Amino acid sequence: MAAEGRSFDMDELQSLAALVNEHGFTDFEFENENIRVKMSKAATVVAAPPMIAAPAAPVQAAAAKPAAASAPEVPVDDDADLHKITSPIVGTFYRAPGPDKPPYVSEGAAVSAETVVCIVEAMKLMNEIQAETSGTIVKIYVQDGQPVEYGQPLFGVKG
Amino acid sequence: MAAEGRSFDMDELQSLAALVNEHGFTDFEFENENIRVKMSKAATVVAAPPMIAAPAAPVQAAAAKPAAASAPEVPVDDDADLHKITSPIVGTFYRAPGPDKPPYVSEGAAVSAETVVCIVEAMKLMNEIQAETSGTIVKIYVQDGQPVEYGQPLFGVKG
Amino acid sequence: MSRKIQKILVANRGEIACRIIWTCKEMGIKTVAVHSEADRESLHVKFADEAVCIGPAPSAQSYLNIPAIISAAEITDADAIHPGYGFLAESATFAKICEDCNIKFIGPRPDVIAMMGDKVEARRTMTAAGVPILPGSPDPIESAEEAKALALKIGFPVIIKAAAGGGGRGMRIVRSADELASNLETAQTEALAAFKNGSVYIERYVERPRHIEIQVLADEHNNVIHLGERECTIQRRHQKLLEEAPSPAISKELRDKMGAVAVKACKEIGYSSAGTFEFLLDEDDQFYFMEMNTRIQVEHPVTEMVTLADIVRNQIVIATGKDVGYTQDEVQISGHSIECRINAEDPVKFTPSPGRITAFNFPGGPGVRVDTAAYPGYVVPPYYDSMIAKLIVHARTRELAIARMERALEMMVIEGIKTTIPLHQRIMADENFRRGTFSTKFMEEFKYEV
Amino acid sequence: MSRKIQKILVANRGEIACRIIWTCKEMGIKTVAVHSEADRESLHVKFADEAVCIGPAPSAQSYLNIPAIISAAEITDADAIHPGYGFLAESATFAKICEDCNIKFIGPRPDVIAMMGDKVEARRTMTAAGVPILPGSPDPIESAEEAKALALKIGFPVIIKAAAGGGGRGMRIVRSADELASNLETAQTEALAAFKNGSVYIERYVERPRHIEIQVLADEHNNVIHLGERECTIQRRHQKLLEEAPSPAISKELRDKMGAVAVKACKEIGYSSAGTFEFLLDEDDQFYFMEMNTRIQVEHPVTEMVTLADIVRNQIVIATGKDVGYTQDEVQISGHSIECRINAEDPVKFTPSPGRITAFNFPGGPGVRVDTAAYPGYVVPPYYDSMIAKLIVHARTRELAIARMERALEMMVIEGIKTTIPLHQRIMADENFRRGTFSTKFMEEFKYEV
Repeated sequence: MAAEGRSFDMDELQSLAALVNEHGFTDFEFENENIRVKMSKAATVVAAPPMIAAPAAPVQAAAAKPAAASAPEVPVDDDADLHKITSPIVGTFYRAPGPDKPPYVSEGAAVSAETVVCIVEAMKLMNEIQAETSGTIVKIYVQDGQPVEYGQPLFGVKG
Repeated sequence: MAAEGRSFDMDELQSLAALVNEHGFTDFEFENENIRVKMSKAATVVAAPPMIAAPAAPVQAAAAKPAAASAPEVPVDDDADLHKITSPIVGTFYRAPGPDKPPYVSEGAAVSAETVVCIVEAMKLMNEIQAETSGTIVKIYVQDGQPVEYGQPLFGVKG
Repeated sequence: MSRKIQKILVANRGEIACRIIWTCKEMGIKTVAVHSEADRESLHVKFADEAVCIGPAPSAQSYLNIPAIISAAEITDADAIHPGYGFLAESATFAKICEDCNIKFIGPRPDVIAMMGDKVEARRTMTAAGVPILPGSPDPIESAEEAKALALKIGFPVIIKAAAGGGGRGMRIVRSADELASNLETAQTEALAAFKNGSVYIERYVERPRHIEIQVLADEHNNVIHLGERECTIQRRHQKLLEEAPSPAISKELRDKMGAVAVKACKEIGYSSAGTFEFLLDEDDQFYFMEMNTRIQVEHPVTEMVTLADIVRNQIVIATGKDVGYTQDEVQISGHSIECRINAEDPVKFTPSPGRITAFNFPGGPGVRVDTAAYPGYVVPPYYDSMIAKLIVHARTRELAIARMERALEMMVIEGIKTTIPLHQRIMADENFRRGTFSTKFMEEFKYEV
Repeated sequence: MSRKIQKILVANRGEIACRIIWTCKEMGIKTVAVHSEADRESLHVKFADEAVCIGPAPSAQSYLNIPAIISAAEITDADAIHPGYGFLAESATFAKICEDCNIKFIGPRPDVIAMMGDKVEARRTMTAAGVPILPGSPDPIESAEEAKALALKIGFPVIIKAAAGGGGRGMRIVRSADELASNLETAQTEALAAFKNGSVYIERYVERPRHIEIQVLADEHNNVIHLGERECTIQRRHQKLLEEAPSPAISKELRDKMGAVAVKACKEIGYSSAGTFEFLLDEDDQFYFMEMNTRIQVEHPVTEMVTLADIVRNQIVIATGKDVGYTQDEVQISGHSIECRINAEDPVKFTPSPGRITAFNFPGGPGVRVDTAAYPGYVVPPYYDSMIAKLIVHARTRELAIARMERALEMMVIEGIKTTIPLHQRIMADENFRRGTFSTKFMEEFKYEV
């Protein structure tokens, strides 16, 4: 509880900070009914990586989710400046409403928030995915018919 | 083998150094019939301590060997400038040749290499320990009758 | 009917997901891990052959998200789903959807799950199958005469409980017929005052019950065996803290008797897969059905240790339509096993302690097993169950198993978060625990001294 | 006579020192670790109650330094010393000095150690005790007639060996009497040329021998039991790589027979403590004594897994003068166990690979045991044996144990140094290994394919 008349108790915070320092933590979070504290530090030396083997066999869906199944790495994102439209569900990605139909969008297409950009099929249901942003499609990350997981980037959009 | 006309092979050493760096070793020793190499580095961040509990019960001989049984720490040596006479054997430390006799040396005593400074009793044998250095005794680290381990500092000597 | 299972999607997280993946590896079956965004760095994700992110951290949107899990099975061509425990493991709906999508649900049929999930229906079915049920009236008692007749029939002591209530109000323990009428009146008055409903009912009161469960294995061809009992009496607020096999309270005769009851019931309801019958055991060796768990239990390892069974393997073999593979005679109970649940919790206050594990020493040596998804550097997320590891020991006798557990708890050094290791160390040292003389009241009576 | 053992000095390092300390903890016995300067950060030092540095890194000045070890026991008031294996474990001198210093040496009497350490004496004693020995002449053969008479007596095939030699020179395998005379002459000529000594001798030749050992437990009251056999055939240059219990080559009858021979021999020589009889087994189930190890073996865990014995505990109990504590009838062999020795070595060239272990994943789950003194960050010193861990599995059958070992080897991730894990993975996949049809020639015939 904060001392009278203050919005927080400096002593408490100082003892927390001392604890974090003493143990050399790089991340520290604490939460109870009264307070929530988060402290982070850049580690000057990277600790030994988590002692894990990468998956033994290349995964079938590997192409669809490179970051998910491989060892923890900081992925280099060449498209860091782009807004990503991500898949809100797990399923199969389709660029067009049907096999003989033209794709909803292609590179260079202008989209607004309501523009349908693709379909993700899940449990036999065709789910239309909207852009939820406006701009120009500059990248398409997923091949037609490829499986996608939750949160997987589908399109890169320049605002 | 060193390259012709040189006392060592710089390329070999550089590749060793690169190996040590690459693997982040803080200590590296290598020896074969041709060469002996030792490389050390101060770790910039102490890695998570080896995941070990300190000994559950304080050890009987604990006073005699503070560094041996506790978690790895860099001990602060206030006497870093002193030369240490260490015990060459495991046993019981005696300052005098008999219970009613005066100690071999006391603080302030001048010693030479052959000066007997104490006895370490091991397996009922009284082993006279020589100073093996010359100078003035300025510290005595061990109490009379106390057990000592191999390499334990007994006396601090100022040259 | 025999089906091929070549790839299993594990619809769970944490240690049980790892546990299932280990057995799949041993069987040469490919695995698909599903995970929330919070579990990207989990061991189950790393050791599976494939992994699919199925949603954000909250369980409702990930581990309980049926369409996402089914879709994950479809895009990875998994032909079966193992639900583990918790989450969707006892969802008849999920099992039915799997069936409809032509994905084998590794567990019993949906109708059996549904039946056992309904307490009234389960009680009725079990009674019909000859399984003893705690005597009592589920219907309200109106008069002192009715109460007396019932109490004499079920035997003293009895407990009067408020139909609408809980928390001790409107509750009376009655040890003789003389005390019944007055207690009934008090209970009704209290119930009315507390819950605005004076209805009460009467049930046999078990003074110091133990919680004993029987592990069964049943295949689709009505072969059923049991693997003996587990002692699960030590609980806190109905959460098991540690379990043992065998129980120090169970004789060979009682084990055979309880096992036979469970096996017979399985045959009558056409159960298939692994399952657990939970019983209340009184001090006179009478046992009463409480519920059936139609899934793998957290505490299954203690049974594995003393029988050498691999219960996850049994489940998968049964799911392919094959025979369970052993006869009752081949089941031998060897030695004694104890499991301590290591939770990321304050060992005194039981408040959760999520965060980064900075050091993790894995105890090894004879008779020590650890089931965990944690590792040094792992961050225990705040979204899920607090259990981070199960520490299991096996030794020739209960006394040796306790000594081994004490050694293993000392060696299991976890830093960075608080855990229940110190609590288990104090339970191991407790005289009642060591004697094996405890009831479900153990934790209420237990003093945690720091 | 019963003695109290309250504090044990462990005169060893690495995994076996930890192993001994674990059991001492379970028995409530205090421990003293001794260590060289190179082993300050070792686990055995950290988990012992006390630790004493006994010398610099080289073994001769530390782990083989008898005065330092005895002094360490004296300054810490240890009342017993456990020698582990290697170093001083089979030094009769050390055992005698312990005795003289009134410190209980945990092992057999010094005279028994000395007798078994002398091959000629051991062979003589065992023959007298009715233990079968490989038939042959330790004395040189002079004439073709003498050779023929002997060969006919011991049976073909026989091997002619140079008395002074080794490395195949002056060595001839003879499969019939016809071939004997000419081969004898050639062998004598070769031996003379190679070693300037034409003496040769003849022994039964075992085409495809297996190396089988019997674990015995004997107390000071002449109670002796055996815990069955271990299969130790897979060796490289007489170094065991992996071991199993039971052996796929041993029937119940043969086990009982070999066990009975070992038990009888122990009784006749007044053996006490744990011990191991090493036998050569031929393809006709004939077995021949090779040597007796009067200490705990590296591979003792496979026996512990299938019998639930704690052999270190047995040794300590016997050392207190108590009875061994079980009868032969109480020893049951359950399931199958395999141990892989994980060495810090190149898995193809077997060159040592000391250094810092940067990552170390400890495999868990059902039926997996790890005995190790290593941990993430541990530096494997270059001064000692390269074995850094023993990975042991237990399952219902040999086939399931192999599958479990494959899973455990995959999960046992060690980074920073090279290990023999990939070698063991290839052995597990080898058809001859899987069939159990192998001899001591396995590694010569084995192709390591990368």
